[in-house]
Amino acid sequence: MALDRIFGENSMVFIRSEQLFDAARRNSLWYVSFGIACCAIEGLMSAGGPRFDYDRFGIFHRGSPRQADVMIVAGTVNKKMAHVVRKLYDQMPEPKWVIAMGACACTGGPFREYPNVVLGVDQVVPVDIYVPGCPPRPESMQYAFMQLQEKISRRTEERLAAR
Amino acid sequence: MIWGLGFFRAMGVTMRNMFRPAITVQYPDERLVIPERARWALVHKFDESGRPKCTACMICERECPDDIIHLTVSGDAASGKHIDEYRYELGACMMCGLCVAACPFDAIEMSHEYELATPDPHALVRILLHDVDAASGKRAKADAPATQAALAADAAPDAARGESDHA
Amino acid sequence: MLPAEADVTRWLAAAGAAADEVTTTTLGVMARIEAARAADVLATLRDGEGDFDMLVDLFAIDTGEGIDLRYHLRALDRDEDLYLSAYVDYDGEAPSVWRCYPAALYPEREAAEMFGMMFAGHPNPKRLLTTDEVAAPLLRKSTLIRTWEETRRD
Amino acid sequence: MTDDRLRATPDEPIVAEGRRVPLTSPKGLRRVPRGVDELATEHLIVNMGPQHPSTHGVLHILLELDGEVVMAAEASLGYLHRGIEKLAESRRHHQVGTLLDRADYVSGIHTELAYAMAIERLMEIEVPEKAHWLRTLMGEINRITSHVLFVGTFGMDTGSMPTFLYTMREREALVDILEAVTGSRMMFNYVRPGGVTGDLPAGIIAKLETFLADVDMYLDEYDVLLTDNEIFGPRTKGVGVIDGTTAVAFGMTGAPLRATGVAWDIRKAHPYAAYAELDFDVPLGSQGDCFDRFVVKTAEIRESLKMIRQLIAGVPEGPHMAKVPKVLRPPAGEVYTAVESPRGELGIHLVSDGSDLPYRMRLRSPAYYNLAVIDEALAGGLIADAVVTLGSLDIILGEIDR
Repeated sequence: MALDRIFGENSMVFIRSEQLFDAARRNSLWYVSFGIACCAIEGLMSAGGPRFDYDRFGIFHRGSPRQADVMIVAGTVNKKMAHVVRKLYDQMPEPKWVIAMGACACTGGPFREYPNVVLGVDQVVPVDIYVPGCPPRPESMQYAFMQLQEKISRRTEERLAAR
Repeated sequence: MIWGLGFFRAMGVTMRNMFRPAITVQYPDERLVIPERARWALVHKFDESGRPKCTACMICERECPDDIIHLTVSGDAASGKHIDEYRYELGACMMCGLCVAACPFDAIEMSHEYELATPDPHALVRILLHDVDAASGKRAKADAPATQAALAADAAPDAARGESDHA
Repeated sequence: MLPAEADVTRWLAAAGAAADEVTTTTLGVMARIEAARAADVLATLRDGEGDFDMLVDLFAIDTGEGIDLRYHLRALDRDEDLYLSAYVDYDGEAPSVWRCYPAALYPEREAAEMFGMMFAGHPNPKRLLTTDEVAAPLLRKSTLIRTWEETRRD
Repeated sequence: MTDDRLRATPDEPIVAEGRRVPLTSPKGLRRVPRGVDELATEHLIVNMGPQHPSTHGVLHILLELDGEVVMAAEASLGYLHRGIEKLAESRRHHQVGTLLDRADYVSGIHTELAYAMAIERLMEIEVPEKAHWLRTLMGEINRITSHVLFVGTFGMDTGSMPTFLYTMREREALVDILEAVTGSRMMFNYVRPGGVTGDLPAGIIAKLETFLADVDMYLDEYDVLLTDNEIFGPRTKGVGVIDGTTAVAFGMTGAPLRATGVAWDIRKAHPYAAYAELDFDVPLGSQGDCFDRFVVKTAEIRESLKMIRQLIAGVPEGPHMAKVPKVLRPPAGEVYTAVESPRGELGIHLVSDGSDLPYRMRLRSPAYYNLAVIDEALAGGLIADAVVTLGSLDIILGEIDR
């Protein structure tokens, strides 16, 4: 950030701008619509539909990972899919977050005994929020986004406290 | 039909929907009523004295299709079982309800707790019971009068002392 | 609906598949054919008197000694189902039937990959469902699934 | 610079600005145009998916394009392969349903039903009438949830976002009913060998009746938005035509087959559950194009509503579960049972060796066979039509990859 060069490391302006950016990030989390399996119906379609309505939170879906901040991994990741997940994650601009939705993305879920299935998407990409459930309710996903917002603001506070 | 009329008919549909009540649930402020049968995270049932009703019969562990329930039990059926740990892998549970249906002692149930999101991967494994004595299906019934008698016996000296204090 | 066993024997004889056993079980009418001649037999059943115009399903069963290929045929007009069974050795070979039943294109690739066998004459004999990272034929009984210890996360 | 390049012929090396372009370019790739008269185009391989909003999951299609025209297409499956058939071999019979729910995840009741019927036929279990009735009712409700999801997503494929939002409203109303009855919004685990897990809770019929009172009006609105729309019609009519012979040869079932005019519906051909007592029609198409497939599906929604109204009128009394042993051990043998899922003929081929685990469970998934035709159907069309054709087949990757 260039402002710290002008105003010094611990200036008011520097702190405030970072908080401002995080507030902006927190309130417009755009997710890449990347539905893999069953959870996509609940977490992306129902939750994005009129009844649960992600847009109330400033959460909106993008078709392209290059315009997204959050990746919802909604479904079982197997060995063939793992490369794709990683590739999509690498394309997303920083800062980026990953929500592992459902039992399959958290741990492999009901299919974890099958040798072709990856034991949780956190073996492929770093995961910020885990959402158990098979599939989680749309509200659970909105709760997950609230948790993510909390995590983002907590990170700012921690960074500020460490300074 | 005149070409272009479809546009106006479709706008009519939009207009009609403008006057229908909104179905959006304003989630954190208002919540849907979860139906009675809804199945979310597994929890234990406790009796009046706060002891778990689980008898460590291991039927739920055997019944689970995904092997997510694991009990570590010490002691044997004769002297009474002791549950060291009731390990429940929430992160892998698919909430099918087969364990609850199979439980012969009505000791577990699927709760309505659906806000399960967590940033902590360790929270995906829950230790539901830790270092408690297992209830015994037979003993619970047989013990009931004895326990009452013991409670009465416990109460009696207090009462006696109370009287003596007063006196 | 079940076709008459005598009819099935006659249709198979027309295909030149001699001494095939035709049985009726809870499944329906099942005939055992020689795997090497599967393509000819199915072509005759489709174009000849049998008129089985639809391949409902093609899959394999690991019997412990070899692979049991199953062809599930249906004559849509008469509503008759016929099951054919053909034995193939592990790592063996069966002819592809995609020329008479293009429905077999995917299931043959799947069976080849999942059971470790070959379909001769398949136009696109690639893996269908997995990548090369998964070496073992997954649906064979000898391929084991993970145990709880392997799936455990701490 | 351009003059040099345009005059270049394959025989003479092209030297542009002192840099020699090697003659041995990769096969199929030409580096420079060879003159305006024969402006060369090359075939382009485009990857569609596995992350693509209109592949309805994680399907990966390789399209060979000549300009905008699709020359060849090849589907690449397996991005959701999670071994349902293999894992079923280590699950006891009453546990297999949990896996099958996740195979066809928008219509789980049908998959569960097919498996329960297989066990019942092997073990010769007599299912009570009430259970048949409940299975049919829940199956039809589930069919509508699946079909309205198709209408919504197909609307999105053809460029109409509002339909999706309106269909989700109807879907939510029905999902609420399914949740109240079965306990879950999508993964029901409701139909078991011998019957169903629970009777209707109080107040559900009334809820269903309020839904039925309004739904016809909503369906008419979908017709205004899509079926009679002047953009939707040309976008789908004559696109992705699959004739009856091709459809049968590729083993297609369900709405894509009926759109070609072949009347094949398991509910009519081999009535299961309570379908024998119900009065319903099987809608048929004639052209076999995307529009027919769409119209057949929307007509099926109306037929399902008709069935639900009949079912509500005749509630039988009695138990909802037959007496079945706790551990199901069907005798050794094989059985094939099929149900008409929203996507077509969904069959379970069960091989039992007499133990409490299935020896081999084969899921004959309708979308798997319906999808195979895209290599034929996409070739020769435009790339924009590829999305529409794929959407009209209504695939669910969960049951294709299993």
